[in-house]
Amino acid sequence: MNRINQKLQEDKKLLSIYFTAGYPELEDTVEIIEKLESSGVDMIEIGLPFSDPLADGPTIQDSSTQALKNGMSTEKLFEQLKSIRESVSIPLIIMGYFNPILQYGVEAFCIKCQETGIDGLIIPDLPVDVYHDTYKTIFDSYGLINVFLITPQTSKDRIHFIDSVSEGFIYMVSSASTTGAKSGFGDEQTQYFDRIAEMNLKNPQIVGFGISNNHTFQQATRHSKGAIIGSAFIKHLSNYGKGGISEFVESVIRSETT
Amino acid sequence: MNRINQKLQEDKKLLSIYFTAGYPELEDTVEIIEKLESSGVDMIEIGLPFSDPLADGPTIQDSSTQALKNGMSTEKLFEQLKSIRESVSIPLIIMGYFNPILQYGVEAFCIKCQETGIDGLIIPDLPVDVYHDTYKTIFDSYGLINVFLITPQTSKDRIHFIDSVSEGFIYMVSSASTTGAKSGFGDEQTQYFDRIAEMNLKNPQIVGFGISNNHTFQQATRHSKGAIIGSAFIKHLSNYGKGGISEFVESVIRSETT
Amino acid sequence: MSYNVNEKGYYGDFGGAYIPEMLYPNIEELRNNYLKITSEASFKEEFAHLLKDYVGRPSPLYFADRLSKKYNTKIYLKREDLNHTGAHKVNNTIGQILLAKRLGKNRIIAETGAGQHGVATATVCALMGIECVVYMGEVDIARQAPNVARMKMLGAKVVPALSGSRTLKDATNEAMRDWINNPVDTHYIVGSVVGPHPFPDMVARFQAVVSDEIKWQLQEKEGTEKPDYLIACVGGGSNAAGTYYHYLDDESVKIIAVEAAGKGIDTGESAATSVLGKEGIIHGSKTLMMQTKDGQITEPYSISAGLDYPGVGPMHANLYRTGRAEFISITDDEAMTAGLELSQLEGIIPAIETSHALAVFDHKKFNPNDIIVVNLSGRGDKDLQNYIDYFKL
Amino acid sequence: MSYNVNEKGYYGDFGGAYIPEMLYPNIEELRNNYLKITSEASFKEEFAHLLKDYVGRPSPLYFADRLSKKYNTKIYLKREDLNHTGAHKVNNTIGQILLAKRLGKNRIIAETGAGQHGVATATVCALMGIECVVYMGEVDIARQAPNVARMKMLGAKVVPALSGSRTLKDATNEAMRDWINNPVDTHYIVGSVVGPHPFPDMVARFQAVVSDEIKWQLQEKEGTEKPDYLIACVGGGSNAAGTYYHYLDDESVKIIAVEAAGKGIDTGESAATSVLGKEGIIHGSKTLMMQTKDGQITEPYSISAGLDYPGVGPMHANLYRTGRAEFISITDDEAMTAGLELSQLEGIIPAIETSHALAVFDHKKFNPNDIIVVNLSGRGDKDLQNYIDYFKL
Ligand SMILES: Cc1ncc(COP(=O)(O)O)c(C=O)c1O
Ligand SMILES: Cc1ncc(COP(=O)(O)O)c(C=O)c1O
Repeated sequence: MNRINQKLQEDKKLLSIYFTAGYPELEDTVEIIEKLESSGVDMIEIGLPFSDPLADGPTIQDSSTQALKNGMSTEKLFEQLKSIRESVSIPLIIMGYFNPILQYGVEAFCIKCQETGIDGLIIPDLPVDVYHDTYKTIFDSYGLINVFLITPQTSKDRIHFIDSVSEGFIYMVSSASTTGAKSGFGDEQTQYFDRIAEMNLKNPQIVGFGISNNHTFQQATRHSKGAIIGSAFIKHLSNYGKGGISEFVESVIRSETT
Repeated sequence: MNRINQKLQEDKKLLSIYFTAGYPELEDTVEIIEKLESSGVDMIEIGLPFSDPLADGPTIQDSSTQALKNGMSTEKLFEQLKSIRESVSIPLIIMGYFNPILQYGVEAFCIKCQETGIDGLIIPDLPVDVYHDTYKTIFDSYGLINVFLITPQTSKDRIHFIDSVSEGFIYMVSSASTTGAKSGFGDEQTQYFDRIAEMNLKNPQIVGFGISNNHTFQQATRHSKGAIIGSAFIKHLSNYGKGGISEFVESVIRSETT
Repeated sequence: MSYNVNEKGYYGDFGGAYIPEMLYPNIEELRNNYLKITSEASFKEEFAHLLKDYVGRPSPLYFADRLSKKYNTKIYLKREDLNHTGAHKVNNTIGQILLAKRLGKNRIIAETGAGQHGVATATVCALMGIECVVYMGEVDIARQAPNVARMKMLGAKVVPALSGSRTLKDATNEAMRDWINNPVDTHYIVGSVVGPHPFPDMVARFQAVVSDEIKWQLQEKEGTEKPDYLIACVGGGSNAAGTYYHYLDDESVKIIAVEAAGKGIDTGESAATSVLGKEGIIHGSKTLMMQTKDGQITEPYSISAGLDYPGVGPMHANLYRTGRAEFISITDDEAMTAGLELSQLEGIIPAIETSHALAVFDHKKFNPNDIIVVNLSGRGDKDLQNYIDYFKL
Repeated sequence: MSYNVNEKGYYGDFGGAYIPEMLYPNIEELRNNYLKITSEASFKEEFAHLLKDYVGRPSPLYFADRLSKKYNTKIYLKREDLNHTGAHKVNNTIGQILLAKRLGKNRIIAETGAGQHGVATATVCALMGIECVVYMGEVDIARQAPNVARMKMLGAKVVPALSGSRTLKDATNEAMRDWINNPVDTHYIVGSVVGPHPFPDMVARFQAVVSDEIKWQLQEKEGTEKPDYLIACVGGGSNAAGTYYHYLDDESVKIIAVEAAGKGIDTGESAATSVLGKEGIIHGSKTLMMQTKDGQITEPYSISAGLDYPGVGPMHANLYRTGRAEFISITDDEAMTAGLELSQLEGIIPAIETSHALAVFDHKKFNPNDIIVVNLSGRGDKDLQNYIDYFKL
């Protein structure tokens, strides 16, 4: 069984953290992953940086630009992750735009993921339809789970379709926005979370976008299986470096008030 | 008999000098006229400055601009010339563009000319046809001679017409140009001078434009009654002031090389 | 009563040819030939062909919906801004270059204020492969830089006029001096309905294509050839002459001529010729012009280089004197505001000259059923810097 | 074999909609509605009306006599430079704003490179009274200042794109991000035949008015609808798509697409996408694009802001791969020279983008009887400073 599915069966709200590979320093990737696991994070999204990350806001854009400047590349990332399964056991997901994967070769990329011990992929600009028609069989044959996004604008029908294609979890984008655009949730989000919860989807949902601390983590996971923090963690890295990772994670997991 | 006609009967080549009234200094007008007469000049054209002298080159333009800045005006000129006939007896011609005369009132202007002892007018932008149809009777009744220009481009018929309307002399522009544009004469001019001489016009011709020294004066008057110097004299005034007027005139009248 | 030119080249009291003898042969040649040449079939054909395929005529008669709503009346814009080179000026330069070719001229001179006429002249000279010299006041060279650049790209020589106010009037003087000095091979393409006869009539005839088109375009859109009002700005008066031409003698069509008041009629910094001017001679024509008591031509002022001229064409002087046209003066500020308004209501940035015509709507009330045609004489590309600076955009 | 889009939004191997889920509803709404809406009689009528009376269409098909003589062939210029706002871009923005209104959108965003598309978008937004935000690379803001000024005059907000190469590609990213953040009320007016399906097809259809007119105009002038060659420059490819549209599947009409070689194909400073590009995903479309081995999008270079884009529309990628079109790369220097030549031979100053298309005549010999139509996609007013600096005029 894929590590992602296993993790989803645990009886707890999951915290997943996104960071951009090669940021702040080229060789930080493995250390950050290890520190995240040891701080109690449940799942990690390793960002493969892209020159034109059009679904991302300035924070993640800037980290991608810096990572590329530092020398990060697809080849380099796989090299860094070569022995990652010797030290890390939580699910690892690569999040990257489709073009670098296409240039690497989709199948070659999947093979590498399998070899490395990557459990799944999030490719924001690979639509579910194209995946379903063209790439699903490849992903399947290397045991990779591909994760799809839904947003408050996604129609009911489409959510059901995505649910049917998905085999891990659904990435529930909290509001129609780029990453880091908004922080915190209002009525709109709460209603949206409720609405999805009531759909009784086959896949659990993990909420992303807008989660930055314990308060928003609690809000997001009231009706969902877990939550993903991206921009807030990148900001933390750029402000405090790798040093404070465990403090950051703890502050999210444990409520400060009470 | 008008002083101009009298002068034209003298058995000599006439030298006429143009200068801009009120230049270099506002009150120079009378002194320059007197000095020109005493230096042996036969006839004087007193320029009434105009803001937009479109038949004139830069030298005369600049002198007009300066004269206007100095305060010269139609009223002022007549005031300066009020007693001119107490000291000066050679023919005096006012040369000015039509608009200032029109604003003064053509008849009022003619009356003033007669009172002052002005003998004639040169109005470069009052065409002979308009003069003939509209203004001749007025000029005539105040005994004023209006002088017309011809150029190398003027047709034979038109020269005859101008000759028929003229009652003093014809101002023979040496080449189709603004004042001060060219200096000296070539074959073209000589042929033109010859051609006009052969027409046996009723009015004598005086050549203007391009005369600056004894040599060009000689050339110009070989087949004509006289010549007019304008820009060259203005340049002299601006370089040497009123001081050297008699030297300038002498250098034109007397050949330096035998 | 006709408001058109008579056989002697006059519009009522105004017009004629008050020129130095040195210009007589040039003017005479034109006078003898312009009607003959322009009525030849081959001329008409070539003129029509170039207006269509090169200039892009007919220019649309565009119903300005949002502007009309705002002023509760029916406003049509005659889109001369869409002509090649961006203004009405090219209608005239196409006509004159064809005439010049037929007169055997191989050198062209022109004066320019806003630079539109200079560009239009440089353009037709490039098109015909003829040498081109454009005179432009030093002040205007500075405030209409884009048009100077265009003339250079087109291969024309731009000569700064350094005398007087160093604007349009002085550029015109310089062009006339050039013509005096080059009487045989050179044609002077005058840029407006000014100068000695036959220029005002000739330019008006070339610009008359504007009202010729308005007639059938309005018929198509409103079922009548006749608007209630025609509105145009007046520098020298060529876009206005073109707008009015076929309606001149039909007094049921009201005519509004808009002049530049500059900083205000009474400020001494103005270019509102009809109000401030008196009869006189400027650039070879008897007309209304701004001058001192003494007959010295005054230096005018307008934010708009194309309206910054102390005279007005003799046709317009006559329209003013006879009362055939209503003359309205518009200040710099009013014009700029109207220019911004058109930009933001209709998506059309007008030349500042044109903005003066548009400012009439804040001055005068029209009826909801009035059909009004405004000549949108040019686009504002040349004026962008002025607008930006003025509005601090 | 058809070179047009298929039902799934592909041209051969290229096209599709590779978009984040956040954009799915917007794209889906468009895809479901664009054909329906644009085929409604009321849409067609309003589109045709605005193209005629507002834009000034049909644009002339002008026989360039002196240019033809110089290259000993028959060259027609399709005068998109005469359109309102000065380029072909407005054909598309008129179409899209009418679509956006019918979709109930009340806010418009756009990306722009040369600024022409930004101006054309700001223009139609002013015309309709709709809020407008234009994203423009910081580098392009500097080199196309006149167009920035125009957008501001028109009331649009110009937002500098500060990421990446700070040119067109980055402005497009920013516009897409804006759309992701404003999915309900906002329509994104894409400026070329790029982006996710249905944009390439939709924009091509709006631009197709160009070849539609060429057909009857050529029939009028040459007695045939078919030229021997069609030539257009390719940035994203919209003016080219419009030029080719009705001739795509008629292989007797040869097609030439001109790309910007910048300082030269091999210099690393180039924007010649077809030669230097590989298949990939850019801005939601599978197409040819300039990228590293690793799939990072490369920063392109061209003197011309409108061609300075690392991708090309999927239609053109397919024309390249199938050999239907001949692709020619033109350097900065060649383009500038061709632009000056047209200015001085025909009195038309072209946009630097267009100058690339004109430079083909120095590259390729045509027969004296060949009928060639070049899309004169825009006027050079926005580029004057570049020309002046380049030629030290
Ligand atoms: C756009 C525009 N409109 C109007 C004018 C004023 O000239 P006219 O009165 O001859 O039409 C100019 C002159 O340059 C101009 O460029
Ligand atoms: C005049 C002109 N031509 C061509 C282009 C290139 O765009 P496209 O390839 O979409 O026609 C541009 C882009 O801004 C342009 O302004």
